[in-house]
Amino acid sequence: MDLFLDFLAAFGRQLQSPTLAFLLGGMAIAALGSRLDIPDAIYRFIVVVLMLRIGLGAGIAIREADLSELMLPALAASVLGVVIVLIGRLTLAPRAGPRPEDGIATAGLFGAVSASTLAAAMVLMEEDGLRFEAWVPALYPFMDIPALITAIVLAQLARKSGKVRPRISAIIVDSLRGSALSALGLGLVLGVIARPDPVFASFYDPLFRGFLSILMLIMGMEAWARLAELRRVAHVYAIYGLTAPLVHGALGFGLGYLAHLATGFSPGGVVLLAVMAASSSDISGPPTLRAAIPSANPAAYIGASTSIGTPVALLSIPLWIALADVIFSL
Amino acid sequence: MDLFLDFLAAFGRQLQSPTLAFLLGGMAIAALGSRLDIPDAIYRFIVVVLMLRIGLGAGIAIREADLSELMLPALAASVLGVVIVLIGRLTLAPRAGPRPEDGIATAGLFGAVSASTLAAAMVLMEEDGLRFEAWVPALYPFMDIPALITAIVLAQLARKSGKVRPRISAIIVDSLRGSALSALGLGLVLGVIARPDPVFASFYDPLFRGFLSILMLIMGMEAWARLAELRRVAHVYAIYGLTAPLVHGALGFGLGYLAHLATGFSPGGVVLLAVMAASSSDISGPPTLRAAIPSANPAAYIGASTSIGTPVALLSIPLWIALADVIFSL
Amino acid sequence: MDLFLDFLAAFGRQLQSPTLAFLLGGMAIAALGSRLDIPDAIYRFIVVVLMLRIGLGAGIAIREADLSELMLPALAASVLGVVIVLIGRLTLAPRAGPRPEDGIATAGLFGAVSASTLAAAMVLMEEDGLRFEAWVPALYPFMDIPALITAIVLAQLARKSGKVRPRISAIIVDSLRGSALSALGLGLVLGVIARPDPVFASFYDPLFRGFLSILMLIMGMEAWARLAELRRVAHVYAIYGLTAPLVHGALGFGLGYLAHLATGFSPGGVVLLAVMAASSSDISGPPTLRAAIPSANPAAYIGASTSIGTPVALLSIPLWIALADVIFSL
Amino acid sequence: MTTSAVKLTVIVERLLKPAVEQLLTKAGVTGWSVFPGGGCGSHGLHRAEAAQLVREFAIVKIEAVLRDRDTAESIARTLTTQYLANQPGIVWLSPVEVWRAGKF
Amino acid sequence: MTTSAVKLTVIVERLLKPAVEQLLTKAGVTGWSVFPGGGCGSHGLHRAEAAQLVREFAIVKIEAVLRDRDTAESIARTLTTQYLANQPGIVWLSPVEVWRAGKF
Amino acid sequence: MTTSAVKLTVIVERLLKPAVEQLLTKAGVTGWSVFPGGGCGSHGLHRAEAAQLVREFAIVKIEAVLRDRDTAESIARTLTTQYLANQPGIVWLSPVEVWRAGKF
Ligand SMILES: Nc1ncnc2c1ncn2[C@@H]1O[C@H](COP(=O)(O)O)[C@@H](O)[C@H]1O
Ligand SMILES: Nc1ncnc2c1ncn2[C@@H]1O[C@H](COP(=O)(O)O)[C@@H](O)[C@H]1O
Ligand SMILES: Nc1ncnc2c1ncn2[C@@H]1O[C@H](COP(=O)(O)O)[C@@H](O)[C@H]1O
Ligand code: NA
Ligand code: NA
Ligand code: NA
Repeated sequence: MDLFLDFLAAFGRQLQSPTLAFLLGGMAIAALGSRLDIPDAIYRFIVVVLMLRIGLGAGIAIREADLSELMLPALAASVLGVVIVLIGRLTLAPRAGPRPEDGIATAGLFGAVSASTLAAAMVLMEEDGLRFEAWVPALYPFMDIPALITAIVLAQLARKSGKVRPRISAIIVDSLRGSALSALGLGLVLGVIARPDPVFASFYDPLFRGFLSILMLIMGMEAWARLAELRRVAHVYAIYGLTAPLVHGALGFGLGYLAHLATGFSPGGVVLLAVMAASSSDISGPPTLRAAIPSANPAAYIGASTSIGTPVALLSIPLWIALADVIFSL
Repeated sequence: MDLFLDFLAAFGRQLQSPTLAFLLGGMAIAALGSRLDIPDAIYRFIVVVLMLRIGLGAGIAIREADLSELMLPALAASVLGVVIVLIGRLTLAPRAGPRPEDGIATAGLFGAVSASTLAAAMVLMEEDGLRFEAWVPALYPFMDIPALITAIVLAQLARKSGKVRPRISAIIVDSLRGSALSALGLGLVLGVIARPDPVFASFYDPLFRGFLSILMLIMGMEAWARLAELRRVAHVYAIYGLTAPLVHGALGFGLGYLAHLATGFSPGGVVLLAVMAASSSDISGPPTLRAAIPSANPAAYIGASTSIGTPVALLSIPLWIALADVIFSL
Repeated sequence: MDLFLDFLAAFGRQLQSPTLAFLLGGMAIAALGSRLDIPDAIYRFIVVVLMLRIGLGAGIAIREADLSELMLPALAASVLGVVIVLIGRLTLAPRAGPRPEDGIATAGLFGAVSASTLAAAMVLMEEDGLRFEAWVPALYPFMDIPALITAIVLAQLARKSGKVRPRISAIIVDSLRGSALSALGLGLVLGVIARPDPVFASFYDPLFRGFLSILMLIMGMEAWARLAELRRVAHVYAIYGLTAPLVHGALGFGLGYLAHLATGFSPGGVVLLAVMAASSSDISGPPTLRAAIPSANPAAYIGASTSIGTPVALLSIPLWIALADVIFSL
Repeated sequence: MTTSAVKLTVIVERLLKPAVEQLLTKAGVTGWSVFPGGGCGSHGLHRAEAAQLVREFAIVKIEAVLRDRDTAESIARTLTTQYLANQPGIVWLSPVEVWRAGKF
Repeated sequence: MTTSAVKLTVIVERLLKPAVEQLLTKAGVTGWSVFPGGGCGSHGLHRAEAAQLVREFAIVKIEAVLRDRDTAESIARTLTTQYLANQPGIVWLSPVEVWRAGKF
Repeated sequence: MTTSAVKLTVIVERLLKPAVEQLLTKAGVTGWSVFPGGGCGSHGLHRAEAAQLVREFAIVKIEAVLRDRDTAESIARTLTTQYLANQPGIVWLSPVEVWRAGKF
C-alpha cells in the first residue's frame, strides 16, 4: 500500500514536467483554433539537432564503455520490436476491418521507436536524477528496424501473393538512410572517433531541452490535427492506441528487469527500454511503411500513432520512472 | 537644470544599446542596398520564441504575485488603448485624405502594441537594472485588443452603413488566435501551471537577447523598405508617425505614474506601460485591421507604423527610462 | 628531425578536431546515400550569424587596437589575392581546355576567401590556444575582392573583345552588398560603435562552434554532391584543387612571416593569413563570377572549389597551425 | 484517354486563403493545391522567402482543376467581385486535360 | 518563332518524387522543375510550410515541358495506373509554346 | 465575362531574377508572381529546399499574365537570346483567360 502511494506521488510529480506540459499546451492551442505554427524548416532542423545530440552523447560515453554489456539489452530491444508487432498481428489486425494490412502497419509503428518520446524520456530522467548507461539510446535502431521489417513481412504474407519477397537488406539500408537515423548514426560515430566534447557542451547539450520543448509543442498540435482523420477509421485503433503503449511498456520494463538481474542493466536503462517499447514511431517509420505496404491506409496507422499512441507514450514516461523508483527502491 | 542634464546623460547612454544599434544597422544596410536577408522561417520562429519567453517569464513570476495589484494597471492599459485611438480619430483622421478609414486604421495600430518594441524595452531595462512586476508584459493584450476593436468600431461608424455591427467577441477571439498572442498566452499558462524553469533558464532566456538582435535587424530593414510606400500617401502620416509615439508614451507614463501613486506600481512598470503606449503594432495588428476594415489603405497604416512609428517608439525607450531615472530619482 | 616529428604530432592532434570531423562526416553520409539534409533557411541563417559573429568579435576588439598595425597585413592580403589569381592564370588556365575563362574563374575563386574555412580556423586555433590580433578576420575582404576583380579583368583581356571595360567600382559595391560580406561589415561596425558585448557573449559567441559544426556538415555533403560534376571537366581542375591550397597557404604563411618580422604580426595572424590564402570561396564568390564572366563554365570552378579546394583547405588548417607551433616554437 | 478540364488559378494573400478554400468547398471542388510565393502588382511588392513581417500578407497561389467550367467561372466571379475589389489578387483560367476524370 | 509543346504537371507526395523523376529520365525527358507546396484532396490535407511530421508526405509539383505528346501521355498512364491507384496525386497536361525547341 | 490573355513563364536562377523583372517592367507588364523551386536540366541539378551553398543559383519561376501576346514574345526573345544562351533557364507561353481585364 505504501509502495502504491509512493508510486502515485512520484507519478504526480513527474506529470508536472515542462516537457509534457508543452505537449498538452500544443494540443490545447490546436483545439482552441490558434494560428500559431512552427515553420517546417525549424522542425526539420530540430529533429536533426536532437538526433545528433543523442548520438553524440552516446558516442562520447561509449568510448569508455564495456560494449559487451550492450549485447543483452540490444537483443532484448530486437525481441521487443518483433514481439510487439506479432502481438498486434494477433490482436489488432483481425479486428481492424477487412484489410489486415491496416492493422499490421499500425502494429509496425507501435513496435518501432519514437525519437521525440525517447528524447523526452532522457530529459525527464535527468530531472529525476535517474541514470542510465550512455549507450542505451543507441538501442533505438535495434528495436525500430526489426519491428518495421516484421510488419512488412507479415503484410506480404497476409496478401498471400507469396511471389514478391521483401528485400530485407534494402529495407534496413533505406531505414538507416532516413534523416533521423542518419543523424543518430553520424553523431554516434563522431562521438566515438572525434573529440566533439566542446561543441557538445556549448551547443548540442544546451539546446536539447529547448528544442525538445518546441518539438513537444509540434507533436501536441499534430496529435490534435490528426484526431479528425482517426475518426474516419474503426474504433479499435483508438482502443489499441490507448492501451498498447502501456502493455508494450510493461513488456519492455519486464525484459529490461530480466537484463538487470542477469547483467546488472541499470534502472535508468530499464526505464528507457520500457519507453522505447511503449513509444510508436511518427517521424521515420511512416514513410518506410508507406513505401513497402502501399495498400495499407495511412489514416489508420498514422492516426493511431501520432494522435493517440505518442501522447499516451509520452504521458506514460512518468509511470515507468515511478515504477523504477519503487521497484529499485531508489 | 541638473535634472535635465541627468536626463540627457541617461538618454545618451541608453542610445548606445546594441538593441537599438541593430535596428539602425538594419536600416543602414537596407539603405545601402545590401542583399542580406533573414529567411522567413527564422523570423517566424524568432517571434514565437520571444513571445513564449515573455509569457513564460511572466507566468513563472505570477505564481508568487499578488494578482489584485494587476487590476489598476490592466485598466490603465485598456483605457490607453481606447483613448489613443480616439485621439487619432479626432486629430489624424480628418486630415488624412478623403477616406477616414485610413486614419482610423492607423490610429488603431498606434493604439495597439508592438511585440518587438516590448521585448526591446525589457532588454534595455535589464541592462539598466530597472525592475518591474513580472506580470507587466502580460498587460500587452489588455491594451492591444481594445485599441483594435475601437478602431474597427469607429471605422464602421464612419462608413455610416450602420447595418453591419462588428462582432466584438469574434474580433477578440481572432486576435487571441494569432501567432504572437497565442504564444504569449501559452507561455503564460505554462509558466503558471507547469514548472518550466529549467527550460526557461537553459533556452528561452539565453536566446532572448540574441533573437531580439536579429529581429531588430529585420525591423530596421523592413522600416527602410516600407518608406517608399509611405511616400505615396499624405504627409500627415509621417508627421503622426513621428509625434504620436512621444505623445502616447507620455500619456502612458502619466497614467502609470498615477498607478504608482495609487498602488505602488513599480517605476519599471511605469516605463513598460509608456513603451507599450508609445509602440505601434506591426506584426499582429495589421491582419486584424485588413480583415475588418478592408476599405482602408494598408500602405498608409502599415507604412506609418512600420517605417516611422516603430523606429521612433524603439528609439524613445531610452527616453522613458531616463525620465523614470529622474522622476523616481533612481 | 625532432622538429619534423613535433610537426607531425601537432598535425595529427589537430586532425581529430570535431570541426573537421563534421566535414568528413558530411562527406561520408552523402557517400552512403543518406537523406539527411539541412533546410535552406537554416543554412542561410547560419552563414549570417557566423559572419555577424566574426564581424562583431573583430569590431569589439578593434576598439582598443592600434589600427596602424593593420596596414601591412592588409596589403599582404591584397597582394596574395592578386598574385594567387595571376599564378592560376599562368599555370591552370593554359592547361584547362579551350576556354581560358574557365581556368581564370577557378583561379579567381581560389584567390578569394571561404567564410566557412576562416570560421573553422578560428575555432581550431582557439582550441589550440593560438592567439591573433582581433582584426585579422577583417582582412577577409582585402583578399577576397582584389582576387575576384583580378579574375574578372583577366577574363575580359582573354576574350580580346577589349571594348567592354569592367566597372571595378560596381564589382566592389556588388561584392560588399552580398549577404556574407554585408553581415561581416555590419558586425564590424556595430562592434566598433555600439556596445554589443552582452549579446555577443550570450548569443553570437556560444552559437559559433555549434553553427559551424552544422555548416561543416553541409560543406561536406555539398563537396560530395559536386564531385560528380567535376568529373565532367578536365582532370587538371582536380589536380589544381588538390595542390593549389597548399601552395597558396605556404605563400600566405610566407608573407605573414615577413609581416611578423617587420611589425610583429602575431603567429596566429600568420596562420589565419595562410588559411585565407589557402581557402577558396564557395558561397559569395561564385555568383560574382557568374554575373561578370557568364561564359565561364560553373561546373569547372564551383566543382574545383567546393568539391576539392574547400575540403583540402579545411584539412590543411592543422598544417599551418602545426607549422606555426614549430616555427614560432610555441 | 484524357478528359478536358479547366484549371482555376487564384493568387491572393494568405489572409484570403481560408475564404478561397471555403468558396471551393462550397462549390463542390474536390481538391486543390497551394504554393507559397511572392509577387508584384498594383498593391506593391510581396517578398518571397525573405522575412516578411506579416505572414498573412504573403502571396499564395491556389490551383484547382475542375471538370465543370461554369463552376470555375462562378467561383472566379464571386472572388473578383466580393474579395478582390480592393484587395490584392488575380484569377485566371486555363485549359488542361486530365487522367482519371472521376477524381475531379 | 515558337514551337508547340505540352506541359505535364504531376502533383504527388515527396515520397514518389524519385519514382516520377526516374520515369521522366527513362522516357528521355531532358528537364523538369519542382515546386514544394501543399494541398487538399481525397486523401485529406497536406500542409504547406507549417511543420509537418513526415517530410516524405509533403506535396510537390513536378512540371516537365516536352515536345512529344505521346511521351507525356505514356508517362501519365504509367503514373496513374502503377503509382496513383492508392496513393495521393494527380496528373494533368496543358498546351504551351516554347522558344529554342532544341532544348526540349 | 473573361478575356483571353497569355501567361509567360520564365524559369531561371535567382541571379537573373532582377534582369527578368527589369525586362518585364520596361515592357510595361503590370504584375508578376514568383515561386521558389528546384529543377533539373542541361546544367545539372538545382535543389529545392535543402541547403544550397549559393543562394543566387536557386531556381525561381516567374509568371506574368499579359494581354498582349507580342509583348510576351518580345520579352521571351530578349531573354532567350541575351541571357539564356549560356545560362540555365527556359521560357514558355500558355493561353489563359482572365477576369477584370483592366488589371493586365
Ligand atoms: N499580371 C500578373 N501576372 C502574374 N501575377 C500577377 C499579375 N498581377 C498581379 N499578380 C500577382 O497578384 C498579386 C496581387 O496583385 P495586385 O492585386 O495587382 O497587387 C501580386 O503580388 C502578384 O503576385
Ligand atoms: N482538383 C485538384 N486540383 C488541384 N490539385 C489537386 C486536385 N485534387 C488533388 N490535388 C492535389 O493532389 C494532392 C493529392 O490529391 P488526392 O490524391 O485527391 O488526395 C492534393 O493534396 C492536392 O495537392
Ligand atoms: N523541359 C523542362 N521542363 C520544365 N522545366 C525545365 C525543363 N528544362 C529545364 N527546366 C528548368 O530550367 C532549369 C534550367 O534548365 P537548363 O537550362 O536546361 O539547365 C532547370 O533546373 C529546370 O528547373
Ligand atoms: Na515501440
Ligand atoms: Na500603442
Ligand atoms: Na584564397
